[in-house]
Amino acid sequence: MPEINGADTAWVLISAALVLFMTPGLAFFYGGMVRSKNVLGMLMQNFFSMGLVSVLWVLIGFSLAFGDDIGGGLLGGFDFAGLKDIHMGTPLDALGFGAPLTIPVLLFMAYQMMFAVITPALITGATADRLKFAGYATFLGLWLVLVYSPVAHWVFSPHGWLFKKGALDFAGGTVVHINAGIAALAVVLVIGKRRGWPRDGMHPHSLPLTLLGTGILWFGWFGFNAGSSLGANGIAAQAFVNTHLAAAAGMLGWLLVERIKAGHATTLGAASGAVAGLVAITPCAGYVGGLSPLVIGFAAGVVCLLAIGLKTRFGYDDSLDVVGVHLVGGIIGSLMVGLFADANVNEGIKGNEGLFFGGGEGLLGKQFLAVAATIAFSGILSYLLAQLVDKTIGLRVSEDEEIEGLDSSQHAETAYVLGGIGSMGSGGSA
Amino acid sequence: MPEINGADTAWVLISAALVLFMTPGLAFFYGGMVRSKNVLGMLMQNFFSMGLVSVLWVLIGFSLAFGDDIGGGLLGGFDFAGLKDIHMGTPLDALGFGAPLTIPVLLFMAYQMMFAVITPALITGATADRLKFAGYATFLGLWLVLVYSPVAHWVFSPHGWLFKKGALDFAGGTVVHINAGIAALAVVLVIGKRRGWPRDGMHPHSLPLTLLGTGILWFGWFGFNAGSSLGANGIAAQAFVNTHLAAAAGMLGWLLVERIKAGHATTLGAASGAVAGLVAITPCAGYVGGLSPLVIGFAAGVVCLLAIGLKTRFGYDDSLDVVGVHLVGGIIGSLMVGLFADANVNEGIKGNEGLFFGGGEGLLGKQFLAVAATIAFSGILSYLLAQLVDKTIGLRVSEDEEIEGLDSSQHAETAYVLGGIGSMGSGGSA
Amino acid sequence: MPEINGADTAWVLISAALVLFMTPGLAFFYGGMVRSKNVLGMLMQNFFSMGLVSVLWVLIGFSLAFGDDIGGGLLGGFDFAGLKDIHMGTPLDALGFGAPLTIPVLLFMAYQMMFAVITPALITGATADRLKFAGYATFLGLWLVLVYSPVAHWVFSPHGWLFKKGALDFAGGTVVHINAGIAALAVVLVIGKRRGWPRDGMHPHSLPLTLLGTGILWFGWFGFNAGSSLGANGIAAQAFVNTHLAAAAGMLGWLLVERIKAGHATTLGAASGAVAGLVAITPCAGYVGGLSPLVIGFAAGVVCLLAIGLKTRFGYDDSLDVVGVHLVGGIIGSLMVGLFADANVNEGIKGNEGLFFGGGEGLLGKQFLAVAATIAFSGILSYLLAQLVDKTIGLRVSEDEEIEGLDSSQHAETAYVLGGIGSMGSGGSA
Amino acid sequence: MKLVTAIVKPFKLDDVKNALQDIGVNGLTVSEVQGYGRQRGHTEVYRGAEYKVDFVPKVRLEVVVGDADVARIVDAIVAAAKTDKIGDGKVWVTSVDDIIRVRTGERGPDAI
Amino acid sequence: MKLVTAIVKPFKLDDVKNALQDIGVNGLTVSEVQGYGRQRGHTEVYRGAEYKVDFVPKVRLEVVVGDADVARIVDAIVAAAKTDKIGDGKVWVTSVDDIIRVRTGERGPDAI
Amino acid sequence: MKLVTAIVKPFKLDDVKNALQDIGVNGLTVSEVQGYGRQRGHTEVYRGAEYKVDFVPKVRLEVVVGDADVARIVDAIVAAAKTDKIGDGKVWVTSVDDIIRVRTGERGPDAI
Ligand SMILES: Nc1ncnc2c1ncn2[C@@H]1O[C@H](COP(=O)(O)OP(=O)(O)O)[C@@H](O)[C@H]1O
Ligand SMILES: Nc1ncnc2c1ncn2[C@@H]1O[C@H](COP(=O)(O)OP(=O)(O)O)[C@@H](O)[C@H]1O
Ligand SMILES: Nc1ncnc2c1ncn2[C@@H]1O[C@H](COP(=O)(O)OP(=O)(O)O)[C@@H](O)[C@H]1O
Repeated sequence: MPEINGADTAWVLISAALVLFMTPGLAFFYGGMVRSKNVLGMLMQNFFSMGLVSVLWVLIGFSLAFGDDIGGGLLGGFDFAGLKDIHMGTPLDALGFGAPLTIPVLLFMAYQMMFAVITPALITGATADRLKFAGYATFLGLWLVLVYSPVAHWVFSPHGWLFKKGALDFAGGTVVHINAGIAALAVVLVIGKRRGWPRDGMHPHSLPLTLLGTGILWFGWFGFNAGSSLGANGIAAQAFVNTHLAAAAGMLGWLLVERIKAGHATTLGAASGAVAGLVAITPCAGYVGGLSPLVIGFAAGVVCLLAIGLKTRFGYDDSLDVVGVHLVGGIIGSLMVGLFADANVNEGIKGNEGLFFGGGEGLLGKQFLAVAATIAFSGILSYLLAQLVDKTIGLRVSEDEEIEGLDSSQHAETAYVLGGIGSMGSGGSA
Repeated sequence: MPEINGADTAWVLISAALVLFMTPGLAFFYGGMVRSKNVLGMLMQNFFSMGLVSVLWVLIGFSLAFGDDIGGGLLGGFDFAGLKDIHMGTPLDALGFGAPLTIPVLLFMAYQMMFAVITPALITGATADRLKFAGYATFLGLWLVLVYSPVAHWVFSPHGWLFKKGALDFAGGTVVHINAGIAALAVVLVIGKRRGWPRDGMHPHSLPLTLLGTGILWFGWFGFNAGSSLGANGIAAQAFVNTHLAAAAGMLGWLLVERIKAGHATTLGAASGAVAGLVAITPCAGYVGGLSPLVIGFAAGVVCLLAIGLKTRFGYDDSLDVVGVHLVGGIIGSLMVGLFADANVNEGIKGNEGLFFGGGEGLLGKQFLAVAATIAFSGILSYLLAQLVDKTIGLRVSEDEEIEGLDSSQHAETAYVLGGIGSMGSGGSA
Repeated sequence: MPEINGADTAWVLISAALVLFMTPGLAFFYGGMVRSKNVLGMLMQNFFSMGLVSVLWVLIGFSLAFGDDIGGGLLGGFDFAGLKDIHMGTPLDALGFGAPLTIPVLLFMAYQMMFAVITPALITGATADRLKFAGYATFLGLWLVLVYSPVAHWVFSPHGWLFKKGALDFAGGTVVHINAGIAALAVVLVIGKRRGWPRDGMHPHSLPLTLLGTGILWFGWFGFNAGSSLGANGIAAQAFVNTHLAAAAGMLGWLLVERIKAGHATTLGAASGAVAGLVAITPCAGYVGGLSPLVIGFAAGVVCLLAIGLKTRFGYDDSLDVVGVHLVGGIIGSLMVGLFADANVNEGIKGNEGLFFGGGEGLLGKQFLAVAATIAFSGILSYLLAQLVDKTIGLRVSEDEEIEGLDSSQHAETAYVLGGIGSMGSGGSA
Repeated sequence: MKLVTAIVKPFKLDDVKNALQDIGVNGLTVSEVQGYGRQRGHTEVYRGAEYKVDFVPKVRLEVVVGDADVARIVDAIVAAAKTDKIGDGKVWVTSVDDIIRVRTGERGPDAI
Repeated sequence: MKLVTAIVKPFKLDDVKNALQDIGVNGLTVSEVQGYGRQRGHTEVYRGAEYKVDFVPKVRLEVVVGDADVARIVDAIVAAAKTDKIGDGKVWVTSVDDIIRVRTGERGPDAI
Repeated sequence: MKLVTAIVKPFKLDDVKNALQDIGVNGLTVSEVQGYGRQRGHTEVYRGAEYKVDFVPKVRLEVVVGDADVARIVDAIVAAAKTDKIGDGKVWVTSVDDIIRVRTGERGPDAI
């Protein structure tokens, strides 16, 4: 009977903590980019996901994603709803992976929970400054259960149809980034642009806050990618190296183009390029080696920056460029797997190598399929959910509330009171 | 002869680092809530604990807490003062736990040191904006040695009377939260209210800073609770899951009541509710399972918010609600152990289960005892120590210093110089 | 054939992540101390090192540092350039250490990469507010390859001449701190003082940001020092304890002198003293025990504060005191090894103990040699490189750009837009 | 010469600035202020308790203009800043004895 | 009409505002300023060195009032802002030619 | 009495303050403002796109002085603030009816 491996458990424990830490990191990354009257609204949308999604995940999400298949590899059943059968005693082979887990199944559930928390949070960058909180909260819950869980089942569950097909996604290029990226586009099409966009500048209110978020994201991403090996082993080390190098190369790629295009290398560019590289390497992390991560990251840095131009061309207000960075970066990475996947790095994929490493177009085709399926499913369903919420509860604030800012209109708070005046509120009735 | 387990050591090493990181997190959590003229004073009080308490811990605190009992399970002796007999060669069974440690005793000492650092720091939230630094520093040192170490001995040391009685406190519900919470009340009663409270608003000067602190605290709490299993094992995984779920449920509980009560869900509410849930789950983390953490966390979120109203009713200025969150949350959690402790989660407690899991009122009674004893001892002694310091060195700043703010009056610094003017200081004599 | 140890791998994986996290921490530590018009310039210089240095490290730096010796223990060869022979299959004894590694060689490379990233970043504190970005980027790349890699080879590589001589540097007292500290002095002598120094005050623009950096640095330093044991073992535990105690004692030492000297204990002093202690303990971390770290840290806190006075006396503008803290602190620590190194802590140094622990002056002499060699080599070469870059690309901004600030002049950005006005930029042409 | 001082809603600043540009004003100074008036401040929630904040963020414009231009400029500001909602603000006019351009030392109307 | 400008200590703003409210002033504008005067600034410590900061944070109030009310209002401000400690501040009065309420276009006293 | 208002470049504040100190001015009030004028704002880059920022940070000084001192003080400010580069700023003078020192209630010149 398989045993829990302490070292693997230690590594996944800290990895899960690191992934959880990414959501506050994302909140600051985004929060620094919005105007000061909307920063709390942004932070709240992200932190709230840590609350609502976590609860929904144990009640139903995990079961739909990793429960026994209800047919066609499309969705899991209710076997694990409310953590039924998920406890300290759960046998390590309960989830049906080829090899039994070497960590407690409960820990695997927790690790996956952190992915579920951050994925919908990614969307909030596109919808910055105009979401009604009640509408957002509703959309968040619905999206997690109806969009995230199924896609996670397809790709991450051994019963999932894409998993079975042999499409590769090491840590969430499709499930996390493409999924959130296309959903972001869908929601933006429903709610429309920010008042004044693109005429007004809407400069980031605190780039140091954005860089703080970047630092936390980079740090946490090691848990996200290297943790996905589910063990403290060589693949974890390789994924660790790939993650870091792709972030570094992404930064350099973005800054290079920015310097050529606009004459300056910016701190926001450094941050954005690093994130683009991290997004692109996510699906590849445990499958590629050597200098491949430099190519993948650099490409992502360059292409994502150029992709951002699309929003002005087509006139959709993807406010903080979730489409440009996560959708485009996720696609780049998912396809790169089809080119750079190397069986010398991960013998598990022998016979399923990338085009440049002895494989044929086979893997590349599967990757295309995975990308297309995720875009189609998530795009359509997210659009419908956004419409539903918008027509009922309402997904966007009124113009007056938007002018006033989300902090005050949605949360009755002020982010910064640095001088003496603002703090002179009086009264107070507990 | 027992051997060090590498995996357990790796997990406790990182856990100790995570717990240390919580103190800066706490500093930002509190620091963001005070007015901008007092933020450095708050940060300093917390960071200073990392300095003074650490040194006192190795010189004497650890020995009083974990040294051989001097009688009645009330206090440890001087065996380990100045790290005597605590080094790389210390036998793993040196502390007298039922089973020998699987990590270096030196590491256990360090892990416990981080708890000693953050516990008195918790108090500073209640006394915000008015502590004289010299007085605070003195109180901090005295409290650590005379209050914290004894209580830690009672509960965490195998020789402690509450430990022997079978009262359960997985990671510090009594030792950390109730202990600090009641001490906070005691000190507040000694120093009195902030000038202008409750008439003036005193809005938080930077809620993003508070949310940063929240993110760090949540992240670090995994080390605090899951690390308390002292190994990379199933109980660590369970404690990890419980910690996260309680935080999530605490957030939802608080926000729900806030929305009903005041019409808005606030970011500070999300942060506060999460912390309330984390506080309550602390004593339960390694003893409960299933959906219990959701119940415990949710209850904490709701009750703590309501408990905050008490300060205005009774007129004590617990400025940042240490009583409402840590004392009340700590009591909730400590009693919940008596209800939800489950031997299927932790076989170590077989025969000592909670009321809902096959046990009788036995455990609940012990928990009541532990709560009462901690409140009585810490409350009285903290009050006397605060009086002593106040009468001698002085524990509170003058009215002029309070108006000027702690940053300038106590530390001769200014927190923020964002425009050009303030930075025009001249001279400078090294 | 040697096997990878999972526990050691888990610990070094997270340690590498912690060390990476230190560079953003350093960015905030420094960034908070500069004026608000230069904060992005500072953050950028640090984050950019995460990009450029990482790429250079895998392309050439690692090979020059850890490749087979090209003679005299002075420099490594090109064996590992472009990660040649560094992959998942690399035998654990490939680097020629006395005992084979117990972690993937790829991971060792990554762990060392993080050291390479932060070392040149340390320099930016001395050159604050006046570096031209293009010049900095060039200097950064040249310095990493021509200065850092050789010194790392001398001390960290088993082929290095200082390593062979038996000079001890557990985690980088010479390679990291003295190396960066003396380079900082050299560059400052080339570029000269900030406009207005020392007449104008130039107060830190955000001490909370500096304290955030301090918290991250302290947290990350556990990975830096305890991770340098390359395993989850007793030495890691000892290094962990030493690191924390030295930071604590450093804080107390600095604050004590500050209080005596200037009448106030400041938050910046607490932060600076802790860092001084951390710097000094770095070379000692795995070699000393007992209360030695308290002595080492305290000494560093006191001496570094006094050493800062030198810059005004001698008139070099070491803006954020890299010389005073890292050079001086690094020297203190490197020499302290010669006094406090204890074979009971680390049997690997039997016969090479410190003066106070049964050794003769032998080790102390070697430490002097290591310090002197590093100062001479790095000082001279850094000076020449700075001159080269200054004469060609230019290393310093124009006076107008300096007055305007680096954020605007170098990166075309504004750090903070807290009110409504600044954000009223118009246009926008993607 | 006159000094025209206007207190307007922050999100109207851009419109006001453009309106003034259009009628040939080529200099002005703005600052952030807090206003108290008929437009009541908002309510904030702090840990379940409600607080009234009396002040509302406003922007303050100062434009020194020649006597002849005062009327046109005041009208332009009023037209651009108007939302017909309470709190739109005030514009007041005071007399300026003299004005100097620092760079050139020019005085009076030429210095504007 | 007159413009009453007052420079007071920040912690007195609330008292001053309430005092003005009590005598029927229903509008004013405040801003944060730094003052230099007889009240010397404080000393700051930066890495063991001491620096003198010359400026002291103050709050600036502007109230446009009818000529008849000037005296009462000035007295109210002075009474409320007084701490008898150096640095209490100044109040000065200047003449206003005209004032317009943006929302309604009302002019003169009615616009106040 | 007169109120001298000056808009100058932030990095010149120290020089201006010292110049005024030297000629015996022992009180003034400064605030941070944003200026729009002939000196064009700078261009910022945001994710590869360029944006024009119209406003330039300036510092605003207010000094109430006796009629006799106006000329000297204006000259001192102009001399100290001058860089001969566009954007050096303006100085304007308005009349003050009365000034009161809060602490003492002194009025007129004595209150300055
Ligand atoms: N008497 C006054 N003196 C100076 N500023 C005033 C005065 N009255 C109003 N203000 C400013 O004008 C702003 C708008 O005034 P308010 O009474 O709220 O609305 P409205 O002008 O539409 O009646 C206030 O926030 C305040 O800044
Ligand atoms: N001549 C002046 N012009 C403008 N503001 C002044 C003048 N003198 C003083 N002030 C303002 O009044 C504040 C208080 O003045 P100060 O001389 O410090 O105390 P006091 O008014 O009690 O004598 C100063 O900080 C400054 O903001
Ligand atoms: N008519 C005006 N009214 C008020 N402030 C003005 C006016 N014209 C210029 N200013 C202020 O003076 C500053 C400098 O003016 P600018 O035209 O840029 O340069 P210069 O004064 O050298 O011609 C501006 O930034 C603005 O703050």
